[in-house]
Amino acid sequence: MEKTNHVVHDHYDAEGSKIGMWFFIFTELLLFGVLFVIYSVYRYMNSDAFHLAALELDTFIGAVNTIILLVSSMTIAMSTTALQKGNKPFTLLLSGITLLLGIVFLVNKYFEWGAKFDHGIYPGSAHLTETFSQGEILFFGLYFIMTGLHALHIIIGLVLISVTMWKINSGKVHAERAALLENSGLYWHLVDIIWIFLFPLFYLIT
Amino acid sequence: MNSTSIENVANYLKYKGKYKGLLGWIFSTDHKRIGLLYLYSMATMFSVGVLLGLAMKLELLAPGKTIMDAQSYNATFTVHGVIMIFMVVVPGLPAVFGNFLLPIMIGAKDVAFPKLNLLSWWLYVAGVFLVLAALLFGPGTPDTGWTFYAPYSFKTGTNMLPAVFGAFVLGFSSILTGLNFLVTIHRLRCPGLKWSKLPLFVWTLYGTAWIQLLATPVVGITLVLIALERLFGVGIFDPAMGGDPILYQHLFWIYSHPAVYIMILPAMGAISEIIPTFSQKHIFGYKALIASTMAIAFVGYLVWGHHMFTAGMSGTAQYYFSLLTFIVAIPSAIKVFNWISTMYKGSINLQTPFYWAASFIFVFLIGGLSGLVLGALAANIYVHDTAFVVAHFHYIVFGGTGFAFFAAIHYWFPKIFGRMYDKAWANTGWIVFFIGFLTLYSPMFYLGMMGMPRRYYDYLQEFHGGNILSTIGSWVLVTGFIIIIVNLVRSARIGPKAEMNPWNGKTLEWTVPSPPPLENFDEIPELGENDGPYNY
Amino acid sequence: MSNEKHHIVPYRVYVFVLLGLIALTLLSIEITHIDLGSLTVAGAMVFAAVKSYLVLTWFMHLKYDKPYIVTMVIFVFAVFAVTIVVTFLDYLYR
Amino acid sequence: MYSSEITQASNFVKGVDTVFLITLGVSFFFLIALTVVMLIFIYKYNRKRNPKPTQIEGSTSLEIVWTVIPFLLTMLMFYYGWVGYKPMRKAPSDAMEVTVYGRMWNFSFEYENGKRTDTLYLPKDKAVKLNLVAMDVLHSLYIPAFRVKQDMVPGLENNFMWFEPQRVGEYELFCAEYCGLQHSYMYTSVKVMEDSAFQSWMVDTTQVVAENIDSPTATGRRIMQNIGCFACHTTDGSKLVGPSFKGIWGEEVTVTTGGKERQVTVDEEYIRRSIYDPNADVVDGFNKGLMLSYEGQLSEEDIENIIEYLKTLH
Ligand code: HEA
Ligand code: HEA
Ligand code: HEC
Ligand code: CUA
Ligand SMILES: [Cu+2]
Repeated sequence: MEKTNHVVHDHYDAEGSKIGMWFFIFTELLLFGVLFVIYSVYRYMNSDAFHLAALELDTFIGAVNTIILLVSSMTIAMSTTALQKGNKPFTLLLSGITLLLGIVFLVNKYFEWGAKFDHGIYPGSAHLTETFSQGEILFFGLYFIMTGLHALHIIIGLVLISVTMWKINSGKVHAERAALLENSGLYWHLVDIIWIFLFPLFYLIT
Repeated sequence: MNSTSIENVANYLKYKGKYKGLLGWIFSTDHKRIGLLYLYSMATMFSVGVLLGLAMKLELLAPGKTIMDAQSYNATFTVHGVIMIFMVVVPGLPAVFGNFLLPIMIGAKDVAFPKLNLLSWWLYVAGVFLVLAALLFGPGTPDTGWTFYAPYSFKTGTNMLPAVFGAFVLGFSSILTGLNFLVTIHRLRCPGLKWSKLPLFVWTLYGTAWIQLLATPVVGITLVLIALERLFGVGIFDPAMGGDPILYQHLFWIYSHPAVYIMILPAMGAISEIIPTFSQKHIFGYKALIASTMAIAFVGYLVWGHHMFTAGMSGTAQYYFSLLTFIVAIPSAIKVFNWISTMYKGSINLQTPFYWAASFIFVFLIGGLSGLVLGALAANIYVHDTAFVVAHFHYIVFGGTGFAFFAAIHYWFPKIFGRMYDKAWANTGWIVFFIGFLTLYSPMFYLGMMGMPRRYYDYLQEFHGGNILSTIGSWVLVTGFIIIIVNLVRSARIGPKAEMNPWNGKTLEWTVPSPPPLENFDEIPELGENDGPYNY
Repeated sequence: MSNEKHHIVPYRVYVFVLLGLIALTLLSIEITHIDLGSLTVAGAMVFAAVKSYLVLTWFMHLKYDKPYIVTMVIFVFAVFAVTIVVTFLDYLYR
Repeated sequence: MYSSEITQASNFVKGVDTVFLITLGVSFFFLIALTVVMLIFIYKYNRKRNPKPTQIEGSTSLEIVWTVIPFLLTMLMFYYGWVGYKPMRKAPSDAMEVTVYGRMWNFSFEYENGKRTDTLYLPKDKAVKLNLVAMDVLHSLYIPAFRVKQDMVPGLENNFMWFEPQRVGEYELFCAEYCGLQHSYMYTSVKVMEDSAFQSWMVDTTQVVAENIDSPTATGRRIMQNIGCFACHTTDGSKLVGPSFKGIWGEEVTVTTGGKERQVTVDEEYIRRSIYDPNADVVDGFNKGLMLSYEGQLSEEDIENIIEYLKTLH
């Protein structure tokens, strides 16, 4: 920008930006980590209620979403390979698939949440606070917060991937400068890992 | 750079970029300008905090109402705490001196991500404004204390949302600064500058950055939960819905205890630079100082429960937390011993920065040792949440970080502004400040031992004496503060020009002109076998 | 710095990893139908841990990264684990 | 704290003061020793006296010495800290039990025989166990003279503290956890009496009964005093947290019910609702959620007495 003193400031440091991304991922891990701490504490304190409440969630939708995310993780990982091999259209195709799968995931989530809302299960709802036990209220509170925050991360990931695709398309990201794609990939895998834990905690362990 | 004379080099204060004037600063990605932006914005917030502190002392001058009512008092210590912790001492030395010096000290032209660095400052400002919005608009200033303990924090009728959200944004800014520093230290060290040759200030920034990275998100999400609780009544910390208020305290302190080491580590780093320079001597126990920095950073992560000894934790947890609290004190002790040993057989140049550093050691000792009293279970039960704790943390936060900050500003002032301050006034300011400090906070130890609880708007007659003394101390302190600030501000504009290396320091920042040119180095320096930050 | 060689991972490696992940997912769903009592949580967590190990090493390329990055990742997970354990020192013994 | 008056006020004083003295002793030793050494160095190795520094990079043996010695000392402090604290966690099974209710912003104490007070009366030389119940937010029961403090956490089971008063007298009792507006006024006192005096105080319900017979008004007042209504309400027309009770009977007030404003006249029905379900009708100009329901705390009879009392406040 204002670096007019003719110093070329464009040092490209792939490893630097990679570890930068990793540091960011560490932060994110701890962010979700806290919610996992809360979850485990309350599960420990109300194990029966958590058991009951988990029955309300649909394992099938959860499993489908898991697989969607896993596949999308693979495609974004592959797109790096494609980029390194210099195959631009295939790179775009693969990251496009990731994008699409991410959106499908969100749509699924939307219907899942919608169904819960229709049953009157949402934070602070009268139905929830009056008819459910304390442990169940906590379970659903955590369910909405954790999957909500995860969904927010999916959205951020989607934006990141879109930007990357834009830059691949315009040639700013290419085999020699693949850091942006790799970093979006890393971020997307983080989102995947978090879901890998969310899925059993909310849908499986009943 | 096309000129060799220091006068004509476009130094970082003068160069013209795309924007002019103020815009040239607030859109600059130059790490030095960003450092100064932090300095100015922090100094502003700091002054607000100081005024609030004075107001509290005035209120406590006598029992009953003095200048404000209970609601205002509660709001005052909350805002005072939030400003001082989240806006002043947590960003503190890393954001100002870290930004300014880290790249120069490791022989780099800038930090790894200059734009991210600017973004951090913007986020900082945004956070500040959010918190201020909580004061000015809405149903009343937050009154929960800086700890935001549940369930009061979602029961109070005051304007919590912007305050909590502001603290969250400030946390985010802190994370990004930490991330930036980590990558910078990993990737941008100049050739020959091995890890084992890094200046200790850089090492402390490294340790601090890790804590920022791993602890800050914890408080971030916890505060978001408080906000969600207020908005939707999720129930996470609400005992009426099965939530556990003690869990909130765990999460809050998982961040806020490491945060106290975020505050003190860079301060210790600055002291580790100043003492060798003014003793003209190699630092004593370089490796031990690095090891203790890392030990503080790591063990400091695991002792949070000592803030909760009376909260209703299990006995096992109390046992464990008390034990580790004592363990984490040891690396601090090692540091003190090494600093004092560095003076041994040195050639001590008694200058203002050294006075500050030596008095830092003294007040840090008092603060730290009173921390040991608090760490002992039985003693803690007695003085927890009393004025004793208030004395402890002012001694160590303000005495530690604050004194180190002043030491640092007097040490690096000639480098930063290219001018020298008036030394006689600087020394006068220091002594007045030091006396005021002792008068202000020492009585609080006594009050705490007599059993006066903290966050008390009003108190019983028996606590009167100590409070009067303390209030008088606050006026002396502020007199000292004004002398110092006026001297520095004046000198930054009209002081005599400073040399490149007025103190004969050995770290890399003393090899570039004062003030440094835009990209610090014409050529990236290279360190030989025998060069090092402390090789006098 | 910018010339560091990148290891190019063949596509099929990713496919294998994905198949492994999906298999593990299905397996973990199956296993919850068996009542393991208190071990259910532990079991599910073991599956999740193995799955994230796969994602970390292959998808996130840790296998090909420099050792110090791997060390840092392990360190962060360790810090998190210790945090949980320490928190539970309170809840387990209340 | 070491004034002889309060030193033996409870069985915990000794343990706490011991660890205090040990840590303070070690602290003062290091503080003075290190400061003196530092001053000597500054004097002796001043540039004027010692213009040429001698380079020393460190010493492993010294590092070990000053790691090990502080380590041992801290372990000593830790040990005494734990030893002094440990007995506080386990109340003797024959302890006399008192239930303490903490609410914004007063304490009330309920004895085994149902007697309720706003001051804590205790017999000397007898273990007491205080069962702590927080009604709204966190509070903390702190008796400096006894060296005890325990947070009162809403919803926490088995929230208690115990001690044995060992000296007759009156001591301060503070709320030590910040709990909002009047936190600093949330204090009362502990009165320790000889056992015999305590026993007769305890069974002495005559006074209450007598008042009950002649005047429900006085009883109402006493109930309100003990349960702490006056922390938020005055009888002189000034406004605290809640509206003043002055002239409340028969008054027209504007309240918000379920989001809608309406006018009501204060009658028995309204007062009862205000006490059992305070958030149903929120008085204009005051905040919802501050006053909590007293259902289960105040009986129908208590409420009637309160109403009688409120009627008298013109
Ligand atoms: C910069 C910030 C900072 C630092 C560095 C510290 C350092 C320490 N703190 Fe402090 N602390 C705070 C800031 C800080 N603290 C704040 C802000 C609070 C209050 C929060 C609130 O409630 O609002 C607090 C509260 C607090 C409590 C809770 C009090 C309570 O509410 O009940 C405790 C309890 O253990 C404690 C202990 C310690 C200890 C043991 C250290 C140790 O790290 C100190 C180590 C240093 C030394 C020991 C001195 C050097 C030693 C020697 C020279 C040799 C001799 C030594 C030995 C023999 C070991 N602190
Ligand atoms: C950095 C932290 C910091 C600093 C500097 C101060 C400064 C002051 N504080 Fe403190 N204070 C806190 C952090 C701090 N405070 C916290 C966290 C709480 C707890 C809040 C709560 O309970 O929630 C608290 C609470 C607190 C109370 C207790 C409230 C109560 O419990 O009832 C009181 C009472 O008088 C008080 C007084 C003062 C006074 C008079 C000053 C000052 O006015 C003294 C004047 C200071 C100076 C003249 C200069 C100091 C210089 C520096 C620190 C470095 C400069 C740095 C830059 C310019 C960037 N403060
Ligand atoms: C924590 C503070 C607090 C305490 C303690 C408290 N109140 Fe209140 N009270 C309020 C507030 C605030 C209001 C107004 C808002 C509302 O109506 O809920 C109120 C309203 C009332 C009203 C309606 C007043 C009017 O003018 O219409 C009555 C009657 C009342 N309280 C009785 C009591 C009694 C009896 C007690 C004790 C047993 C008590 N309160 C204890 C805070 C308190
Ligand atoms: Cu109750 Cu403070
Ligand atoms: Cu702490």
